[in-house]
Amino acid sequence: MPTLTMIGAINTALSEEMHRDERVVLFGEDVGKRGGVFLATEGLQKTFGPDRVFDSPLSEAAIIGAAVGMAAHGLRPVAEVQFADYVFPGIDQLFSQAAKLRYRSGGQFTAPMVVRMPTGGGVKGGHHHSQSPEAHFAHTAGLKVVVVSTPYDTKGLLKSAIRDDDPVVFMEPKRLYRALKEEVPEEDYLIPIGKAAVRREGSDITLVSYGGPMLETLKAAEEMAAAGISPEVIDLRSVLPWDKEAVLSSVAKTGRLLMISEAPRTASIASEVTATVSEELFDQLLAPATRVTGFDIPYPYAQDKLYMPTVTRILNAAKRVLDY
Amino acid sequence: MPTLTMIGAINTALSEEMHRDERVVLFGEDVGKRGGVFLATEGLQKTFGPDRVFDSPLSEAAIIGAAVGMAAHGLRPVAEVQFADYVFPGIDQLFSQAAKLRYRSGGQFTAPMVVRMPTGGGVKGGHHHSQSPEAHFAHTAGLKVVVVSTPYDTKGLLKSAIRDDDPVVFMEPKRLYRALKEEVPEEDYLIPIGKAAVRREGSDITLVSYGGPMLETLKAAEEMAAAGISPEVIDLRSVLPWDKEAVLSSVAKTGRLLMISEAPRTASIASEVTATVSEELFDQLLAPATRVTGFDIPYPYAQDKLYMPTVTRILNAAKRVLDY
Amino acid sequence: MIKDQIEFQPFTPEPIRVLSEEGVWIAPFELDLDPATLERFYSEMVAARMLDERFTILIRTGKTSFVAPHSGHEGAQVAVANALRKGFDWLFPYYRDMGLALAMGVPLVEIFGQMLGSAADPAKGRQMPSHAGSKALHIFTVGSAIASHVPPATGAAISMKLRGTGQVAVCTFGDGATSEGDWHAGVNFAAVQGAPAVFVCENNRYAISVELTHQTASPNVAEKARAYGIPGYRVDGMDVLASFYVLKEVVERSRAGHGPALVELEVYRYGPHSSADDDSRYRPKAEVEAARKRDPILRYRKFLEGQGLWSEAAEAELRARITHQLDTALEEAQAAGEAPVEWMFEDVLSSRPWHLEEQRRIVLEELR
Amino acid sequence: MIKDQIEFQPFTPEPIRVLSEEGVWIAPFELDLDPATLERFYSEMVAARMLDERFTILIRTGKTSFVAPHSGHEGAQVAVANALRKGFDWLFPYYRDMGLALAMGVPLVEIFGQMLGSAADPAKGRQMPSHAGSKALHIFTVGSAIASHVPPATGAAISMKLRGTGQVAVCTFGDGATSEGDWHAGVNFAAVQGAPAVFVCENNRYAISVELTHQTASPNVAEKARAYGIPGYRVDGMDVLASFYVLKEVVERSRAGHGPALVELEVYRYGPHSSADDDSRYRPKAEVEAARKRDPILRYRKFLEGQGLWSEAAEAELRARITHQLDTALEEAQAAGEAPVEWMFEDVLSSRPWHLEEQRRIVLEELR
Ligand SMILES: Cc1ncc(C[n+]2csc(CCOP(=O)(O)OP(=O)(O)O)c2C)c(N)n1
Ligand SMILES: Cc1ncc(C[n+]2csc(CCOP(=O)(O)OP(=O)(O)O)c2C)c(N)n1
Ligand SMILES: [Mg+2]
Ligand SMILES: [Mg+2]
Repeated sequence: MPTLTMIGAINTALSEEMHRDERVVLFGEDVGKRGGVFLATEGLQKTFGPDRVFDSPLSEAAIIGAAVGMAAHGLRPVAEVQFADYVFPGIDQLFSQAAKLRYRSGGQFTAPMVVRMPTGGGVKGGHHHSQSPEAHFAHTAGLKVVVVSTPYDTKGLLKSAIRDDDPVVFMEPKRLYRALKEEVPEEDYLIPIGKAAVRREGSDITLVSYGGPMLETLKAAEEMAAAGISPEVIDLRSVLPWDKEAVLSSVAKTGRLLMISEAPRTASIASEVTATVSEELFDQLLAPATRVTGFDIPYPYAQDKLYMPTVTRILNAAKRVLDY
Repeated sequence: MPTLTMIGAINTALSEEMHRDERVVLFGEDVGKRGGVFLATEGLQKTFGPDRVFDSPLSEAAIIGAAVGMAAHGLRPVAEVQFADYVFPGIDQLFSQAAKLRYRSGGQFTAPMVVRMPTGGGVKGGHHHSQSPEAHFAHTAGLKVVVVSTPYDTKGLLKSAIRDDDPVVFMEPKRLYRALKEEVPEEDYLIPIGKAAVRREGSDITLVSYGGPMLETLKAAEEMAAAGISPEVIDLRSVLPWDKEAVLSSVAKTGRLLMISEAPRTASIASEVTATVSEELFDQLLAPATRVTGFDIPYPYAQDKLYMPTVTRILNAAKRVLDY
Repeated sequence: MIKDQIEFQPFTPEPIRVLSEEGVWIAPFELDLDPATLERFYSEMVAARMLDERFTILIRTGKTSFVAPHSGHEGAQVAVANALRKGFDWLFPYYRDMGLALAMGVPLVEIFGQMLGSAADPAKGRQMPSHAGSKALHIFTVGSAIASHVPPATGAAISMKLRGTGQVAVCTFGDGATSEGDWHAGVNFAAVQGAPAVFVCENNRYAISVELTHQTASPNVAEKARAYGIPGYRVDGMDVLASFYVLKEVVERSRAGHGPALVELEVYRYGPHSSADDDSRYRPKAEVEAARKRDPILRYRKFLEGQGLWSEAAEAELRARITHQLDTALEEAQAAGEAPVEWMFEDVLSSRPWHLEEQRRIVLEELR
Repeated sequence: MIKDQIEFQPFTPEPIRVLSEEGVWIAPFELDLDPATLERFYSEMVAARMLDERFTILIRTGKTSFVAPHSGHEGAQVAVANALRKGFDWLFPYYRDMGLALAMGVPLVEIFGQMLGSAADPAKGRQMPSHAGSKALHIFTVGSAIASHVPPATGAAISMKLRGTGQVAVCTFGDGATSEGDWHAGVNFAAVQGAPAVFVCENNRYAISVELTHQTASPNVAEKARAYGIPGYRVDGMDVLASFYVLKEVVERSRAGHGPALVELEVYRYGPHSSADDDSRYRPKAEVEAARKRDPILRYRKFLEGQGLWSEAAEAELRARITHQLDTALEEAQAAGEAPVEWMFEDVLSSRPWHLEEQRRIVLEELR
């Protein structure tokens, strides 16, 4: 079984899906000759030709909006937004067109498309190469939102996204692109959108996270385990729909929830998860459902690492939850 | 004391601020000759001339972005986005420019500007004349976000917003524009951004809301009172920063929180408030902090009234909280 | 159909016309349309006008909540519908295109269903009135956000090119739309791709109250095509034949692989911007009256009469027929009843995840 | 300064030049710049080049994380800095403008402070390297989002007009930027307002790897001005004097009330798009070598030598001086140390609300 990075898994998934289905096309800024600034589409223009893998002009509105039209017309476009931070010039296309097309047409027109985007911090990218805008997408009806954290999942989820009949925002934590390698089966497999993964079983506290901070969350869990605590770790993988059942059943067991995300805190996915758990497991919670999040500040260059939930910060918060 | 509608209060506040401060200018689609599609700026071009009150081309990016430049250069622009739903084509200007200018320049440049926008449902506006996008703004560091609900507050808060040194998104629930009249003093007064108002004192349950649904919330409170329950009603007025102190001290007293908002549920202001209260008042809550919200669907035309929290829905939820 | 001798020139200083304001043929080529076609154009324009008038009644009687009147745009809209291959090419219209929707063949009952948000609306009452759409007819359902349909039109055109379907994507919009960033982004991408997209501006010189001179400093809309390296045509949009001929040529050139074009159809909107607007706030009555003198229907009727193709009797018969169609369709749309509440939580996504199921139950509980 | 006889024409088929590629004066008017000015242009270009080279060393030695090389753009950037009134007019630059920032007078220690994210950065280490800014010098702090500074430049220009300050807003950007909706929206609004804004494209024919032909089907960038009813000038941006003359004329015309203009400066970027880029993936080495033959510095040096204004000795002295300045400033910026953590929660808003105070305490607790 080949060992792949997340970037490798993306490239493989795209390639396999393009072989499988003629309707799959890739485009975006620099995805063609250059193979994308992170090389996610490397070699694909050579393999599939410039009709199916091509560069767009520098406009996210053009990219996302054209994907809507292609999808409505019958293609299965996979559009790349070069950084999640740059979705905003094109976000009206995502919100007013992609997300609402099925509903507004009474189900006549649909937009089965994927918008891929590198997300999150940790690469010294400053304000505009570090943001985690998933809450904006999850707050907007009509989209599905995936944030991956492992190469294996990436392949299975990207394939699901491409075959999905809805517009899927597919977020790839860029600091994980080459941070870990994993065995990824060569065969075709799918991971369902909307299902979380239990990354570690435990009984004392539930740590829920997704995307980039899965790294620190798992490290923190190890440290906790070393200290005799038994944490359960859940990777949401999809944030819309998010797997409420998985989270509730874990927290029902542990009685404690620490939610970790690197996105800004206010009105975030972390808020949603802790609000829901607090509401639905009111009697089972042994301690307040607590959040460790990114901050409500523009992403700072100099404190690149400090912005994201550090292992220390997770441990500090977990201690408060456990000691409550 | 004159009796004004919310539209009247806006017009008055704009006019007074323009008299007070030469730097205040108004612009946006149709704000000039037409006086805005809701007549918020009616007569102001006549009074202050087309240099200070003018129409922009049909581009929200131009409107918001130009406001940033005007503000950085020393004016105090009040830009109008014709409907909150149409902020999205210009949201990158709000997020990448207005919100981050102070931070990215180390405090050298600032963007003291107001972006006014009619918000919310209830006017048979369908997908694109009904949305309540405040969560997007609150999730984005560098903005202040106000949602008004009474003519009196509107005047005081709009003046505060214009004098504020930060970019303020000023949201006006359009269904309240002419729904209520109230005495509004002629003198200059300010209502601080970030401070909630207790609309009704009570001891059994805290109802927190803001904007449009304040109407239904107050009606529901009356019905509850008639049924012998004593609800406390808080109007947040600002959703970023929101008045945590006011909410916590009320819920500490009543032990029960029902949060009402017409915005979509997932990752919303309502999520934020209940998540925070659940976390911080874990031991004082007598029942789950509960939300009544808009739905995670595109705003439907045919079910215009049903989308928003109805009095019945608020009462149903309150009953569950009280009976818990 | 495409004239051998004549090719329309882009970027003409004056709008292209084939009929004088008195309805006299003034083109430097021969009329080559058969009487049936010529008469159809007329019927479609009259139907569009009468539909608009009926809408006004719906508003006055409180039966609908919103209308964006298209009177004055009928020549342009009928030309668009006839220049493309109906049901084969794709149309990306905007909210002022109900006359166009009708000319495209959208059944009147669907049109009224949409206007009333009734159960007869194939789009399930989801949107404000004046938002047409039909998958069967390849009419991309209108959304309210100005110019946001332009990049999707480009995307469809790219798909058409890629797959060699021989289709063309025709996208209509107002003059105000040209200021939006999405308009620019969409047209530019189509041009770079050489995709079969035809962008059609129904330039009525107002965006609600904002006059064209406050919208752009460009002398006209067609000129904007230069920014994208594509041809731009300036046409008298109240001359249905000129609009048709230019559009037909442009659509077929685009189909043949010549890439996108921008066509500006100069029209005038007789009514207010919408039923929520009071146009007397920003334009003089006299201006409206003057525009009515160039009325596309009157002018074209004079032409038809000159050709011996139209009569008072034909007019009366036509109007009676349309009135009857409008009556029947409206009745049917009303009889369909309100859009059912169950539709509220359908079609958000391809299936209903738990959170929507929960939210649906809240509403159902409340209604019980 | 502004030549009486000659007015540059917009929309020329060929780029405007005053120096041949061999550095010979070929303009149809007389050179009217004094030797000190001519020499300053040269020094500024060399300083810009040497700054860029120093940046490359910072990258190689791991002292900074990112650079957007500007070598090849020096003629254009020095021309911009000299065409406006420094510290009076406002400049809205982009990330490839560190040479321009230097020519504008941003102190080298601030530049290095920004490049290192050190405490010497007046912007407090908040952004990636290559993002200049200075309130004192009226340089609007660069943000990374392409073209997002264009509408703000328009806003500043509207403010200037409204208040009659006599200033001009000059906004620079790349060729790729012209495809963004915000670019369109910003230029259009400025044109409608007749505001004193000058839009300057540093057209290096690439947006990272995307060639101009995939960016736009327009034959050149200047042509896009037509869409807005403003003049567009196509200039050899590797000819510092042509760039300066055209810009100077355009800036002063704009100041005098003639509204915006678009100036396209044709340049070439010798380096990769950024330190994170490998340009061999998308363009042949030979193309880069060919462009270097048109080098703005070499060409201009030949011209200065021809005028008897430059020598080997002057060159050696200049380079030694700049090297010394670079060394000292870099040392100072490094000595300032890291940007302190306390800066993290400053300047988000004008004061710190409770939620930021809470979040700040989380970080401080963690660091204790
Ligand atoms: C993005 C966006 N902004 C604002 C509006 C509000 N609005 C609706 S129609 C209109 C004017 C459109 O004018 P034009 O494009 O000329 O079309 P016309 O109505 O004249 O046919 C405006 C500003 C909108 N629908 N979408
Ligand atoms: C809105 C946005 N989208 C994408 C990017 C990523 N990006 C950074 S530079 C660049 C290319 C810019 O090319 P151009 O405008 O020609 O300027 P140049 O770098 O060639 O000077 C891209 C796509 C960005 N910074 N902002
Ligand atoms: Mg119009
Ligand atoms: Mg470039």
